[in-house]
Amino acid sequence: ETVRVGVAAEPYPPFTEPDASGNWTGWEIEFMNAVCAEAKLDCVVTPVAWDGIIPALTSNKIDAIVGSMSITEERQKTIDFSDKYYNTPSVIATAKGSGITPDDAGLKDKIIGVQVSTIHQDYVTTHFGDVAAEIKEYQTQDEANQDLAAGRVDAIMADSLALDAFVKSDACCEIVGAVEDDPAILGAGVGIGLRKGDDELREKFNAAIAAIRENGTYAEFSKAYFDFDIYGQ
Amino acid sequence: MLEWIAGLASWELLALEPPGWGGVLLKGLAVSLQVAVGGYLVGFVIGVGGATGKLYGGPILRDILDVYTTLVRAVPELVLILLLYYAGTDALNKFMMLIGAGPMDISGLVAGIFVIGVVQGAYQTEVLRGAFKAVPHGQIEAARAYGMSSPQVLRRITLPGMLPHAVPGLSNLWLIATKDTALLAVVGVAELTLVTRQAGGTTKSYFLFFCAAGLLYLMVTLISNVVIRRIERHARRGMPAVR
Amino acid sequence: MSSPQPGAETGDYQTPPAVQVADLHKTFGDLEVLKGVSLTAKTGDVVAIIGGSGSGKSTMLRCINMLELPTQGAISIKGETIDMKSDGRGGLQPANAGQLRRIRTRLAMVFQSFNLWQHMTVMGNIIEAPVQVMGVPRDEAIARAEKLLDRVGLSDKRDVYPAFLSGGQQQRAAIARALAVEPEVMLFDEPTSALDPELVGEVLAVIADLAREGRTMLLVTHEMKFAREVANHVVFLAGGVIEEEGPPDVVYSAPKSERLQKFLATVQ
Amino acid sequence: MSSPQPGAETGDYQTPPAVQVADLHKTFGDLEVLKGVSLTAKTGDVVAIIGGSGSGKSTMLRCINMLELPTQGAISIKGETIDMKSDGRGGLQPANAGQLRRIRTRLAMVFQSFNLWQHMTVMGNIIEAPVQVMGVPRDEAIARAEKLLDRVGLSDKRDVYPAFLSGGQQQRAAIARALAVEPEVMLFDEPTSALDPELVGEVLAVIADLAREGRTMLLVTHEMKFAREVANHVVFLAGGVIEEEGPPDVVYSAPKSERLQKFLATVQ
Amino acid sequence: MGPELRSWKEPHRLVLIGIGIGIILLAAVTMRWDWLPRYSWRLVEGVGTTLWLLFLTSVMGFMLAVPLGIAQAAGPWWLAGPARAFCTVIRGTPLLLQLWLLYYGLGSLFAQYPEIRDSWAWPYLRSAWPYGVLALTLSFAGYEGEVMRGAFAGVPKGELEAGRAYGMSPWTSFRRIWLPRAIHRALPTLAGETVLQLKATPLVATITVVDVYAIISRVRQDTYLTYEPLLLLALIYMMLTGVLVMAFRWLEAKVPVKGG
Ligand SMILES: Nc1ncnc2c1ncn2[C@@H]1O[C@H](COP(=O)(O)OP(=O)(O)OP(=O)(O)O)[C@@H](O)[C@H]1O
Ligand SMILES: Nc1ncnc2c1ncn2[C@@H]1O[C@H](COP(=O)(O)OP(=O)(O)OP(=O)(O)O)[C@@H](O)[C@H]1O
Ligand SMILES: [Mg+2]
Ligand SMILES: [Mg+2]
Repeated sequence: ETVRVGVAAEPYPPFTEPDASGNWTGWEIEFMNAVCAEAKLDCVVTPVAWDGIIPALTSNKIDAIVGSMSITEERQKTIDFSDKYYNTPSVIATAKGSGITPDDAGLKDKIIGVQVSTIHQDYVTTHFGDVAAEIKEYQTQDEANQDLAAGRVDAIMADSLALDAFVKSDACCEIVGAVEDDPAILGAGVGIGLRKGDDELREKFNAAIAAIRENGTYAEFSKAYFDFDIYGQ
Repeated sequence: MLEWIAGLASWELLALEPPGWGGVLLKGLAVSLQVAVGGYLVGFVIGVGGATGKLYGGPILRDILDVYTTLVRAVPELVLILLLYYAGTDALNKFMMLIGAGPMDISGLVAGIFVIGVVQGAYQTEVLRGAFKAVPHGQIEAARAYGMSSPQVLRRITLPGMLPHAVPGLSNLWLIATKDTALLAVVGVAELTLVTRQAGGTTKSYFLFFCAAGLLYLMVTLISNVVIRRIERHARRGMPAVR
Repeated sequence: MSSPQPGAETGDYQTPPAVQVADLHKTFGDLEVLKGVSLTAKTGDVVAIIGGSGSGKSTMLRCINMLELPTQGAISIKGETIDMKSDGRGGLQPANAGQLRRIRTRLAMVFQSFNLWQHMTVMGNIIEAPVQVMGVPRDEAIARAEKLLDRVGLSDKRDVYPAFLSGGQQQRAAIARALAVEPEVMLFDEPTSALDPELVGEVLAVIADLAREGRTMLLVTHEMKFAREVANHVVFLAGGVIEEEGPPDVVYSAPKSERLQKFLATVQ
Repeated sequence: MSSPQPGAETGDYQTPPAVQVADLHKTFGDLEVLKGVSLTAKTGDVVAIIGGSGSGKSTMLRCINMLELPTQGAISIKGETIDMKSDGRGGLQPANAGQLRRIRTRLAMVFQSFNLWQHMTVMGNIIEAPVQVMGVPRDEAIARAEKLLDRVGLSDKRDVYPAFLSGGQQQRAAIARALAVEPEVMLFDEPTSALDPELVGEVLAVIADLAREGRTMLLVTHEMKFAREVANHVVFLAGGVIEEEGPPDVVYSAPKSERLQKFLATVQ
Repeated sequence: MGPELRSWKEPHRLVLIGIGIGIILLAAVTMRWDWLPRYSWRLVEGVGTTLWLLFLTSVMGFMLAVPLGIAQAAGPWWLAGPARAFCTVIRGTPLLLQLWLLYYGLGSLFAQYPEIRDSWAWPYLRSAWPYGVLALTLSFAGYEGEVMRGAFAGVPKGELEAGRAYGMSPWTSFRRIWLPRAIHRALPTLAGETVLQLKATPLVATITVVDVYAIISRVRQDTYLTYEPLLLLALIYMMLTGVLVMAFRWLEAKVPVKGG
């Protein structure tokens, strides 16, 4: 049985990225391979632009999405999700030595940058919307990072992984810490997106995710990418 | 932060063979051009028909064409392509199933050419309508008086007569067509803009790849311009220059 | 100089008239330009249409080949009536595009404003209709066009675009274009307005020739002398109707209507 | 009907000539259209320019207000010579745009092809130059334009766009447009080509009036009778030069050059 | 054919209107719209931003396009050349790239200099709006300059000569004859270009300007709904376009054209 797995055609390192000869690599690709092997499914990677990935799923052009999709209640009205397969904390980064703390007092009258339509945007709007001077929305995380470096925003909030890579590559900035958790917004982690009602496939994936956590495969391929357990609590 | 611009120096990323991305960009350009040419031609056929229909057709045809040009020009192309490709093929397949035939798989490329054609058709209809109106009415009357049929009048008098007025608008649309192909990324067609973003995102050398893609687009434009100028010089042959 | 009056001798009263206009009405918006015009031209007739500016001369000529759609009335060419049907808004429209096209190839028109095709050279203008509409081979059309250009004295301008011609040269090119289709009926709208007397004489000779060949001609003109010399029938249009008509000698020397008397008085 | 010959009586020999053209040459590519034309028109003169089609009449008129740049020669209006300098390619060009503009406001031209502004109504066409160039208040310009429209018989067409006018109506609108600027010198390129005899008579009367007011007129025409009646000086253009000139009586009744004799023969 | 506007009450129009209403009703009943109230105010704000951006950039762009067009149609080579080069580069490269070069390229260069960072202009230079307006204006000017070039060159020579013959200064003849005639000829194309400009505005979302498109993307990401937000977006743009097209129609009809 062939399962067409959609990934976002735009690179999202270190999770999914193509090389010049068209091969897809990254942590999520390895995760997918492991899960499919475990569930005895024949998976093929099908890149689809992020904008068209949901219609591609609902109109049967692909069968599953492995694309760092956070599981939220709102989204569950439209598509189904497997169990979570990773979950990372959200942190705030600022220019080095800014003295900003990741709370209401620290972010008062500051300009905060976030990537549009992420759980981080929701969080910032809900928790800092009243105190911040302005919340700027970026299409990609990369652009938000650049504007932090250029001094056009005072702080950015994002996934710890994304910001970790950024502060390591650019000396301008530092991570000042994680924000207070809010499960209602920050969600229950990232899951595989599935067509509503495709329960058989979801069961298979859930079982496989549990199995690779169990038998150590998950830890094995993650080692090359992260020096901590990305699965979270 | 200026690693953006600094990235410009990594020329080796543009090599034609992997791990260089040059070959990928060129292949993307070829796909873009294929879609652009196909879509533009489809659009031209629709445009000529639409413009004549709007000018000389009956009231019902004119209204339907008005709805078409207004709708298609109004709705963002991204929405159109999502609707036509996903919802359209979905509906088509349900219909095929209903009549007992197997599902049909429409390739993204064909769908892309179709969608770009439909969009271009609407714009070209308007450009051509304006140009048709600029042809002195007497010229068309003379042709009718000599017994030319409507297609003949169109082919021999109106089209060449309106060409000088249509060329600027049509050339704009051609250039837009070359860049509108970027939308096909949504249905998974690996055209120039998508591969550029992939290359930039993977290597982090956004600036380098966007400049490279910009240059490729610019080259297409420059070559097109040579052709367009030639067409225009030919089209304006009977008109004294204004100064 | 005086020309023969061809229609009078050669008219064949058995064959149907070359052009027959019956009760023609034409309205532009609120303006009723033609209020019931009837006219018959036999084969070989040369009919001159005279009348004041804005009296509807051009409109009438343009109605005959349906460039202007009549509000009411009927038009027959060589006995064949152009099929028309109501357009639902109180006017008429052609009912049979093929028939209209066929009839139009037997008519040729010289326009008041020439209407040369600007994107073609003089030669291109002349051979266009023969080659594209009547299927004359290109070489033959060119050979014939060269003779016509010679006849109107434009040989040296054959490869020039209309925008670079003098007014008279444009008019002569337009006449050559009309002659090239060898029409049975010719409609001339002020064919000599931009011509000097020398050329008016030439055109007159050409028209007389054509009449002798049995072609029928309707010409709008405001040169009374020209009308008198070339026509065998004169029609005076005023107030949307034919106020008076008849052989030129009669019309000119003994005008009955007061209007025509006034009109002619300014000329003598 | 006969008009006065105004220039002859009112010409003042002390004041500079209204229009003076000296040794005018004009070449289009290889075609030398004018080969040295000189002409003087005194204030109040009415000069008729006659000649065959393509002989360069329009070109000469267009050179006088610099719409066509002469290859060589000098032009003065009311004693003021238009400054020209070499364009470096064997031709001339105006040296002083302000001067040229000022001179042009004292000239008015009626074009052979009318050249009405298609995006303005008849009224708009007429008041355009007075309001925009000469700063006449709009109301006043409209009032004056209404009188002019009356004079040319176009009052009912004041709010119509040129495309919907008959040929003669367009020509009359063009004449009204020229009159509206109250020019000292008027250049008419075949002002009666699209007019019927009745209106030709009207225009003739208008021109005679204008001459009596002391305006100078140059008119290209191919209506010999018209030229004879209205002009006090006739110029015959042929082969790129003035072949013959003089008072109409002399020129018409005793033409000296063979060419003119032939040209006139076709008219009588 | 006159420019008369026919009534919407003609039978075939009623049928068309009926079909339209039917489609809307069908969509309203069978699809999910529960998210709409939560976003409605933001959508209104987004439409406002889009419209203001469109108005500002097309008016300024057109004002640039006129000199660009005339320079190419009739200017001396040292004006025509740069004008042509400008139009070529603008039309030849994707707008997105131009936008990014201005905002991320030029904009971050400014940030390098403390003098600029401390000046009064920094609050403006650090926001995205001016860059978006600039890029869209230049883009419109580039495309429209090309259209105006053709329109200027197409005005009948005789009518310009008539202007000159009546002593009009180049400026008067330009303002009264050449420009209005050219605009009139260019109107149908201009209408199309303005609609294109409307649809180009969403690109500013990539540099943090929040227009209606950005709001809709937000809805899509929040809910993972495919068609509903897009259909609403289509409807919004359709209404905006309808207004634009009608405005241009009205302008066009002001000067009747024979046989049009
Ligand atoms: N722009 C041009 N380019 C090339 N040749 C031209 C141009 N304008 C006029 N000519 C030529 O110059 C000659 C004189 O033209 P012009 O218009 O002055 O004649 P005209 O005496 O006014 O004739 P008509 O009585 O027919 O109007 C003609 O042979 C014409 O073809
Ligand atoms: N398309 C049109 N729309 C409205 N009115 C028109 C149209 N064409 C002509 N007319 C009007 O109809 C009347 C007759 O025009 P027509 O051209 O037949 O006159 P004409 O007898 O040929 O005059 P002329 O000798 O001046 O050419 C005129 O008053 C004119 O303004
Ligand atoms: Mg007429
Ligand atoms: Mg002339």
